[in-house]
Amino acid sequence: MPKKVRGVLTIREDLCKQCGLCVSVCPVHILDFSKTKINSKGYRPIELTDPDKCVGCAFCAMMCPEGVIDVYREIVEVAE
Amino acid sequence: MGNLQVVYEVPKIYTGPNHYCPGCFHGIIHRVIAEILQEEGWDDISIGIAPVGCAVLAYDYIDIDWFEAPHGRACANATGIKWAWPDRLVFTYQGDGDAASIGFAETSYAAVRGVNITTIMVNNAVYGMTGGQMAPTTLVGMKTTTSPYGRDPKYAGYPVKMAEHIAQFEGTALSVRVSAFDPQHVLDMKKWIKKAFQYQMEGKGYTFIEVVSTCPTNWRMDPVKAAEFVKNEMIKVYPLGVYKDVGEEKKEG
Amino acid sequence: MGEKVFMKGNEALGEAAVRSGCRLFFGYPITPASELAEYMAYRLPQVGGVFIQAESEVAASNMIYGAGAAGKYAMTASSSPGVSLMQEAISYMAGAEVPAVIINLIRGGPGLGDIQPAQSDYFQAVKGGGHGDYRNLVYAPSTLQEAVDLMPMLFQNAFKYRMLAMMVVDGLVGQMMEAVEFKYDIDPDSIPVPDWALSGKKMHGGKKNVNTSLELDPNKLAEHNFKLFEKYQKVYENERMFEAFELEEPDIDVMIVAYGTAARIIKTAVKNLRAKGYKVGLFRPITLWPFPDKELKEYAEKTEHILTVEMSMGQLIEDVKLSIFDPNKKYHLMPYPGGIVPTPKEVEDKVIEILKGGAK
Amino acid sequence: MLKDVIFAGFGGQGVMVAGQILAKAAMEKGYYSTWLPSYGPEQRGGTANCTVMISDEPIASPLTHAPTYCVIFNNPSFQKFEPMAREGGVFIYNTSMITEKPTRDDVTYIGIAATELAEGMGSVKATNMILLGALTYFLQDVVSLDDIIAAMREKLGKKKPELADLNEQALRKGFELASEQAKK
Repeated sequence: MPKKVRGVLTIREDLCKQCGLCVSVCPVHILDFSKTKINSKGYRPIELTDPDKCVGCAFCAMMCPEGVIDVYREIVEVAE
Repeated sequence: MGNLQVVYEVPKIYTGPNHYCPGCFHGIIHRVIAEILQEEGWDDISIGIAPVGCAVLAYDYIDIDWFEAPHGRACANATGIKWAWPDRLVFTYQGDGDAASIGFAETSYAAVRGVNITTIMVNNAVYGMTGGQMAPTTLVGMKTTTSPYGRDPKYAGYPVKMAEHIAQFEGTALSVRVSAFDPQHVLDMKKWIKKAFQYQMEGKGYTFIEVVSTCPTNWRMDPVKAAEFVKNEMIKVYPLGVYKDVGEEKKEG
Repeated sequence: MGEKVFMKGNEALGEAAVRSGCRLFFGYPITPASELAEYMAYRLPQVGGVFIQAESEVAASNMIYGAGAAGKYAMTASSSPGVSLMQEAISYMAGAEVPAVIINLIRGGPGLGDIQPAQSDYFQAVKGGGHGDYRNLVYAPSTLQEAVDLMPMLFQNAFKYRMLAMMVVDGLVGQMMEAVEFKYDIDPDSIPVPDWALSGKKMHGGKKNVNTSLELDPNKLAEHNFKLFEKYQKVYENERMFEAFELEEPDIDVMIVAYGTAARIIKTAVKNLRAKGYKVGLFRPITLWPFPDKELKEYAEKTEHILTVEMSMGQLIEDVKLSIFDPNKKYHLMPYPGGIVPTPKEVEDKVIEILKGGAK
Repeated sequence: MLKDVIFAGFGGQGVMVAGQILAKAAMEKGYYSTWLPSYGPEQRGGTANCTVMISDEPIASPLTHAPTYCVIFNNPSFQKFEPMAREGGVFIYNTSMITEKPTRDDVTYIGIAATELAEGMGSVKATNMILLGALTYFLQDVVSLDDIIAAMREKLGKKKPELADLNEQALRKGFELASEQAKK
């Protein structure tokens, strides 16, 4: 089976202030504000719209003022 | 499933949640400073000087020793701290109003004396905490609450360019203007702040990092628009770059 | 004119200064006084005035020092840490007899403290925060309307006596909104330029004017000090202001002494206590210097208990005791430091406790 | 007559402006009114509250230790003001943001999912107007809903005319919901 690198994010939703800087820099456009959740600060936290597409570039984490995001990578097998 | 490999983890010494407005670069800059201090193991020997202004509570957000300065006096306080502990990493974290207006003399004199400290000055062209008044760095024509008709040079003069100003002093080892409007510039900022701290640890003299930043709240922009404003407008007036770098040439004995 | 406007305190103070004939404002941002500067930045250009944002409070106060020496109405406004920085100019202006107006919206201290309403700069304002022997005129209005009504007097008395007039209020007055009425609108062109002003020799008969606080000859400096204090004596005789609230009866159970915001709140407590049958009244100094000491002493004759309520740790009470100068009275203090504002309920409870004999 | 009202929430939720509109409307009706803010140091997201007093005689103290009317936007404010609320008073709170549950039986609670309703109407910014509309139901002996709408239009209409209609709709919605809940 072919392998690929996939990014995995840890998102601390309660720290998110919905500023959108991460959303604006994501190269694969898979970050957006939650449609369903409101955190205790009253913001709609970010979430991944398509986790499989994450490349683990950490651009989002670089831009996050609140330290919401940790970024990891894993090797996954993909079906052709 | 393969093993997870760390790409980026928020430094443990960056302790939130912070009080900054959504999208404010203060959080990014704090986080980057925390990354450097943690990675280099300097957090145990660092003393930060917090300013008056939005970053007045900076001492709550990075887990090191902190001093809270009177408005504008951070570099004077830092001078005292540094001479009490010459081998510690001492840095001031200030806004533009703090470092370039009420503290213009203190900031300049840190450079004049070549005090072996680092200043990180966050330039967002307004007084944020007090509600968006004109700052020394406000762009000509820019509307603020104390320049409601736009900054008029007849009364308010012209933007103060601190990185250039500080570069002229012989005591300055490094004077750089950076920004944080995209990931590349965040990494660049990290590189230069780290270099400033290294120079300080090597005893090279005064190091000054100006970060061109945003104020989404007082600019009345959403954070992404504010970052674009930095990229498209602010850095025309405040060009990014290295204004002085003594490199290896100057080392104290 | 005369219309009621719903305004924020800081803006109303700014408008009052404009209508008093002031066209020069020099300021530096600080919470909770920034809106006053903001209002002046917006308003003064409309009436041919000048707003300058100084690089610091040290500079702002030295700008009013210059403008006052030039014979024009000038004002700055700040809050406690900023006013500490202004002590240089304040002392120099006293020495050089330069008039100007400073508004201090006091916040909790010492140091950076907080940004909540306080009265802890009482000593700084009335006993002198700067060096040397001097006095400032210090007005402490209790409501926004009173602050607005007093404003022309600050400028006029500053110029009449050639001294600094200071208004001490707090963030509560500055930040609060209520209806105010402006009963005056003074044309700055109608205000004469004094003959001592630095205005160019030809304005005052060809003889040069020098404005200085320097006097190297100790005998002459001593003489200057005596002269200043003769002036201050005149101010003391003419300018003491106070309000006696519910103090008509010959016998009063408890007399409360308070000024500014604390006094405003205490009026509610007095009303509530009166409704319960307690003979309680309020003595409210409006000028903190000159302090209405004779009047306070007269009212103190009516009672055994004097309760001082202040948003500080016991500053006003020193002048209260000094004025009454009677060790047989019972003096009580309710200090509210740190930016805490008294509530009527707390004061009511304290008065009842005093009358039950529980309080010391 | 003395009406004492507290509006409390995070900075940026429109807590302050809701209080200003009420105080202004009362002044226009010939009452004495005061509006007193209390801020944290933050520009956004910090706790903020304001006290509005309305009376037919001059207001001495602009502060209250036991507000009769509370309009609460978030959890910390709920925790702070619920114990202080005056017996027999009205406690209006935003259930979109507040997970706390009422604990007193001597206060009338009006819970409204104001943030979600406002989002549904087109802008989360109208949250404060929904809650103010709900409060207005209980203050009709002083100001009518029309008085509040007029004051809102004067306060916000100039700067953001596009929001004025939405805000009016929000005020009406809040008023309606409060009247339904109050009748239960």
